[in-house]
Amino acid sequence: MIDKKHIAIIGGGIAGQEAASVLTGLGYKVTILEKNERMGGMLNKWSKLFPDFSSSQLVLDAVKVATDKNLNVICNADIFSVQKENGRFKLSDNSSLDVYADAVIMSTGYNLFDATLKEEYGYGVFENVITSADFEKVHKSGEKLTTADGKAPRRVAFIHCVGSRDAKTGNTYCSKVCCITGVKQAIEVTQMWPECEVFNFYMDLRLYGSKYDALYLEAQKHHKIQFIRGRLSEVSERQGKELQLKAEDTLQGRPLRMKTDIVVLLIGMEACKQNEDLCRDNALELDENRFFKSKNIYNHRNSSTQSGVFLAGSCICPMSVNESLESARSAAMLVDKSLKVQER
Amino acid sequence: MRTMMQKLREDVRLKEGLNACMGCGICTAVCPAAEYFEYDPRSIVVTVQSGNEEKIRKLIESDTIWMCGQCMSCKPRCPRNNCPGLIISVLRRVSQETGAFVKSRLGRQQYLILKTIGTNILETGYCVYPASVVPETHPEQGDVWKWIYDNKEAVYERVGANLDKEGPGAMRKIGRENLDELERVFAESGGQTLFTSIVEYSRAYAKESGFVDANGQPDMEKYTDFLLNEDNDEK
Amino acid sequence: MKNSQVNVTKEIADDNYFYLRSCIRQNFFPGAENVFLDILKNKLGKNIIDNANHTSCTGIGYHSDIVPYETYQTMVARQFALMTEHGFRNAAVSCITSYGGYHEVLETWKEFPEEEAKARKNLKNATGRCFEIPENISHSCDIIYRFRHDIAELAKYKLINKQTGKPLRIVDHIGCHYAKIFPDKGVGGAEKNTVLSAVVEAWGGESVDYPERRHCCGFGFRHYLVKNNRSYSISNSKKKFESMEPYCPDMIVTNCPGCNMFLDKWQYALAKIEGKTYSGDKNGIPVLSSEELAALVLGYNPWDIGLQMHQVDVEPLLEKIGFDYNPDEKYLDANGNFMGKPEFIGCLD
Amino acid sequence: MSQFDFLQPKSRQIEIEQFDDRILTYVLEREQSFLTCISCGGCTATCSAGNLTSFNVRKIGLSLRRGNINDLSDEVQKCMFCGKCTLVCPRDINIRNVVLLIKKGIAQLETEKTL
Amino acid sequence: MEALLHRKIFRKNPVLGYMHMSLAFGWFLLIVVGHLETMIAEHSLFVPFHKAVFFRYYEGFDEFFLSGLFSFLMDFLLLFVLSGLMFAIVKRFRKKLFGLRRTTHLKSGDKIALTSLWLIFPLRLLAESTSAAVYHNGGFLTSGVGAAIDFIGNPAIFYYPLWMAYSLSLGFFFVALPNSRYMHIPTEVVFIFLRVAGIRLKKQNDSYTDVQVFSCSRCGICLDKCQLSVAGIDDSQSVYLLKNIRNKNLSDEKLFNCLMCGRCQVDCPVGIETIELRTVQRIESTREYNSSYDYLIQEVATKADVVYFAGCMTHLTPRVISSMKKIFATAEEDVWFMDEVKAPCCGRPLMLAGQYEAARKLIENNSRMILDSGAHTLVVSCPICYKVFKEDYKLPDVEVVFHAQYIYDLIHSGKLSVDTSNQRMVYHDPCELGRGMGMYETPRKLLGRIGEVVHMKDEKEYAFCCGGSLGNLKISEDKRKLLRDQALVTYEGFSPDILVTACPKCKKTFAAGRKLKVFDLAEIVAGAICVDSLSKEKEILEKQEADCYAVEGL
Repeated sequence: MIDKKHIAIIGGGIAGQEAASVLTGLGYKVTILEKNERMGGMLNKWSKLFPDFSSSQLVLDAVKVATDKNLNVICNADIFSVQKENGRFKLSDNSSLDVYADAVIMSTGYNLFDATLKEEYGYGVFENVITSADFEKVHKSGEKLTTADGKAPRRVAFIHCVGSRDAKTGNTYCSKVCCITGVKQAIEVTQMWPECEVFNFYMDLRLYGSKYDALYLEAQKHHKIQFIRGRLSEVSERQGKELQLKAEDTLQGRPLRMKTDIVVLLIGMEACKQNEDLCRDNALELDENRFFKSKNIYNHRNSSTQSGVFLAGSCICPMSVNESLESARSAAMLVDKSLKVQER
Repeated sequence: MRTMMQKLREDVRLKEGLNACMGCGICTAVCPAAEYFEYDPRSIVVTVQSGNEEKIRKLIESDTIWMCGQCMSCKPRCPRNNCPGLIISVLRRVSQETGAFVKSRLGRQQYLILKTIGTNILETGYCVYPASVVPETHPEQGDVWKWIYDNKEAVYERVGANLDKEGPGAMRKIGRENLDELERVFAESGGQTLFTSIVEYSRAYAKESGFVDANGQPDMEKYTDFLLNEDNDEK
Repeated sequence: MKNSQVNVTKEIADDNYFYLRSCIRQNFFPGAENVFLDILKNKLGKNIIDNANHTSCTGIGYHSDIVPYETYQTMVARQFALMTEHGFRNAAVSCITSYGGYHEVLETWKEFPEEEAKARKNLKNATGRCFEIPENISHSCDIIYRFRHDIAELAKYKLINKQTGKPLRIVDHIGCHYAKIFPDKGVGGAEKNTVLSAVVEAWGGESVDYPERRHCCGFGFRHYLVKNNRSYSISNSKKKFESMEPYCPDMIVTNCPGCNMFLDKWQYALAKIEGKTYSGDKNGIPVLSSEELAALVLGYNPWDIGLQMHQVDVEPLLEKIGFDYNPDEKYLDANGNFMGKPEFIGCLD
Repeated sequence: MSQFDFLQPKSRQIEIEQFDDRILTYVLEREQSFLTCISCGGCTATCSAGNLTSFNVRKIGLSLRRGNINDLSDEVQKCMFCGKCTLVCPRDINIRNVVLLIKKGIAQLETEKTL
Repeated sequence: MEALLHRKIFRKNPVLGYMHMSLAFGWFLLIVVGHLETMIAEHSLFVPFHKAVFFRYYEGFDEFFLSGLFSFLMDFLLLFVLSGLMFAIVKRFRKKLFGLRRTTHLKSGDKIALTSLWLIFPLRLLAESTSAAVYHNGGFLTSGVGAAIDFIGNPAIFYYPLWMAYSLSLGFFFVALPNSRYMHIPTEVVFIFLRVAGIRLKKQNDSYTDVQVFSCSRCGICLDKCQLSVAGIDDSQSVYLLKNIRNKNLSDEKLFNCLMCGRCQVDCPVGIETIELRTVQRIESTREYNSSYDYLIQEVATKADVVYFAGCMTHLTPRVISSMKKIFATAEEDVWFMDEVKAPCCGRPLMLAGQYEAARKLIENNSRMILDSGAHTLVVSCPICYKVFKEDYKLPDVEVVFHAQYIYDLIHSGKLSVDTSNQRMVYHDPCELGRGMGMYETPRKLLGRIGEVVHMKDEKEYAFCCGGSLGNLKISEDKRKLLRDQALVTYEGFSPDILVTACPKCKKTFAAGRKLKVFDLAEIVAGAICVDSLSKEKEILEKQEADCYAVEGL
């Protein structure tokens, strides 16, 4: 009796929507609970996708769930409690909203690292220090990236691993997508300003995905982007809001100082703060990085530690767009499988 | 025979200072010494982390470990919560305990520091003492310091200090009973052993290098002169 | 920096301090320590004790590696024992090296209790003394920071250029061991430390940021102690001066006695070597500690607090503030007799 | 001021602004493949000359990029042109030609003071 | 004679050969026969040159001895030349018919000369024909054409203008000649004479280089032989090199963009030493910055009968080394592996880059090592090394042997026995070994003992370069791959089981193409060593091991 079963999806980003369309396709009744006013999640903030510079809108349009009699979308629903009652799940938000479901998919996504926590990089203090998310905003608006006083930058420095792989910020894991984002955005800067010199400061270039390394090669070959292996130590402001960077050129074993007009911090992904609330009234657990813990990371990656609650997308760990979508589809299939088993 | 690594590990500061280094270079980037010397704290940490006996032995015999200025600017930046400055302290300690320090020019200077700061501590209870800041050897202290030095009593008295006098106050004379306690602390906690180690290895090195008096004993005055003038290779 | 994002709130005891002196400060700026005690006792009405039995913490020896860590821990334990014996739980530390050292030792004891046990045993065997862990360890600049508004209320002068009416442009230098070893032990943390800038602003001055603000003054322990090594020291100070030069600071304020001395003396040495100052005049940029600055705004006689012991002349600064002082008393001894004067003051002839 | 003879401040910090990029430009105009170096060190590992003396091909590339012409002109002399580096380079960089161009560029700089 | 006939051109393409022969040889005969004719007509051994050339202009009505025969002969020769000319014109526009894919580009001097050259003979025909019409002194051709002219109008009107035009075109040609490719006509004769006399290029520019440079007719035969064309490189071939040297505008980019494979030299009709000429230019170009290699220190040599020098490249093909070791061990040779741990490069790659002086330093260092070892034989397994050891090292009493030869001798003397198989092998001639050192047969004989070596058209001196050549410092890796694939595709066409070569660089280059399994011949031999000898090898190894233990006291 599939059509009687109701599945609640927390989070209406691309993973939530993808899972919803698979499940409605299978005949389930689905409710998406989105905490923001509009669907689409973090991808709304992104302009172009790596590695081929497709517009993020293409993905957003593709995942947009068709109106379906079985689909109910509730925006501004900030769920803070998931409880199991009589074999069903009760989801509640701060207002009087209560949703009952036979299964729940968590697709709460991720938060961006708050770059102000990395004080020595001066985000929020120096106007010409921006984050990768700020850069996307500029790019999406169709404007060109300029310094705070509207000038064309002569030099831009991208800083990798901001809020990732850093015990000082409490995030010791790798956010995985920032390296390729750094390469992509560096190319975009040279596309905006062909005369601009672009430097990327990295520790390891973790270009793990298909065709990512080709983009790196392209960045070097055709865009003359320079990669310096060394973690940025500090940013300070000189007169005229020009920035000064300190890093080690580790391949030479010498400290390096550089002036630059703009610094772009490639901020990492963090687990959503709400995840903690969502774990409170059930058996859900978080892993050491505060993402949802899978039952096991190999063959039960989409299963949470609470039976009946499934995980999709970057609430499990940092993921790229395509990984997130794949994860969502497999979560949906798992829901289907487990409800059918229950039925029997 | 304990290995170098075992000796290093005995010092609790190695545990505090070394978690796991990923070689990002953030320490070198901010290091005041790296800017002026052929010096790279990152590579020191990597060497210690490697646990390679031969490399560590070479390291503690080298000038490199003596280049750190102990400012600890590396500490707040390390993404892995390491502290290269602390690791270097441990290396220096082992270098002095094993006598490796006499094999490098900068290491040998420990004898000079012992003779100045060590003597100050034990004899006056202060690390720095006005009478030992001699203007001739401290030209950068300038004319004002020379004036103070020449008029110590009057100047210190004028600004309310209690130079070399009983009772509390700035630059007061630290009483014998306190100095005795200090000496006993040094004897009890290994400070004296380290002093002896530095002196003995330096004497042996002085003798080996031909700084001997008429009786064939190490001539430490000549050796001190040698150390004071032993110059930077790069000059 | 006003708009610091991360506020490290640090606990600073508000009374009953056991004063721990600094070797370098006593040596070069003894007046600063005296006036600090005087301000606390007589202006702010606090209880602070200056004990005759405490010695150097041997931190300079420790960081120049002739004093092993066990010995250093035991020496620190002895200071704590004196505190305990006098019934004090709050330390007021004059020296930044000691300040960092005390925290380092406490941190080690927290991580490795066996080290504390060893230190207790060593101390007991050597001196028969026992100690309790202090409740609070604050640096003198912390205490000034804590009472900055009280001092501002009592102040006779503001850090304002009397002629132009504009705030004095003041750059700060924080001693490395104040917050770099333990960022949560410094007001504002290691990166955007506010302990001095807040003081400067509370007293009417303008705190000016400069790129190398966080860079070390270049003391480097063994790098200064051995004459042949001093190029390290001066080079790093020079780096700081070059970085602050474009901002035309009226003065430098520091919390560390060593930095205070080096930033003062290296300006002179650089002028001798390179024929250049970084102040736009021949005198150089005056360098004051937070104690001296507090004394100035409170109107203490500059010669009582030892400002004549600075190589860079402070008189131009006094003029800017419009300070009422008697230049003729500068070189008079306690009895009003002339005690000779330095051949040369300032940096350039 | 002989009393200050111990004071010889000289920074070894790399200042990107002060790069002497004349040789780099000369090389890049003629051998674009150098742009794609990822400093993996494969060249240094296989180098015949590096086996005999302290010669580091990877660092040649870095010195070139960082404009350390002094380091370059001494170091580049050590190369034996055997071509093993080119054979192992994962980015197919024509390292032999890069070295040839550096040698040529430096020789021209020395004789003509321009490039 | 060679200068006129150029048998190599015939070999390249008979039509092209005929073209050049008819023009060069035909014209030559026209001059000789014409001179003879004039001599007979004038009854004098010394006739003015112009008289002979313009004989028909002067020759009036007089009949003389054999005049009929001469008329016929002269007309026949003219026809011969004209036929060649026709081909030449066709070639300009339809080069494929001549087996040429590319021809050289002309410059203005060439164009004037070429136009004059093309005009000379038709004008001569017309002029002589008018003469024939006027004086009735022509042979079968001229009188025929003369009759036609007579039919059109009064030949006397055309008479002077045509002779004038003919002499003008002749004049133009000789004036344009020094500035054109046709300079080769006079220079080549000198060059061929000198070459036959055994004179060769030195390592610097001198008058002999000039002679060679000016001997180039820019026929363009080298263009097609050059594999670089496959990769779209068409401005650095030998013909352009010579042109650039002549015009003093040779750039490094062109100078060093050559594989130095020698394919062009094989086919050059004039026999210009293209590779040596280029080497000289490279030496000149890099003279300023030869390295001193001060850091080289003399390592201690080990005494042995045989020294094995694997070379830099072989160290990247460890299978070749292990095969050589196996062969040495099986044959029980007393061998010192000189560069097993470290040794300088042989110096050849430096020479290819023009740095002969620098290479000297490496050669000295290596020579001393080899001589110190007291060996009588030096075995090398890399043709790049082989060439330099053989040609540039002075190693008295040491025989430098390429591993193919050395292994062949081992087998021949019974020290090594190999099994045969029916493997079909294509053998790739490495440039440095084949064209470079002339060693074609030994590897084939050696491989022939083990399997079947497929015979191909493009082999031996016509073999392809693998594309990996160290001679080219400019070509990108992508382009190298095109050259490699050209060779590989050809070899694949013979459907061999394996591809065998005798050069580690060729081996690595081909292996990366992943079309055929590639082996060095040492690997083939090592893999074919008889079981008998294998057990012997095992015995030896065990004995060596036992000795080791004995020494270490275990």
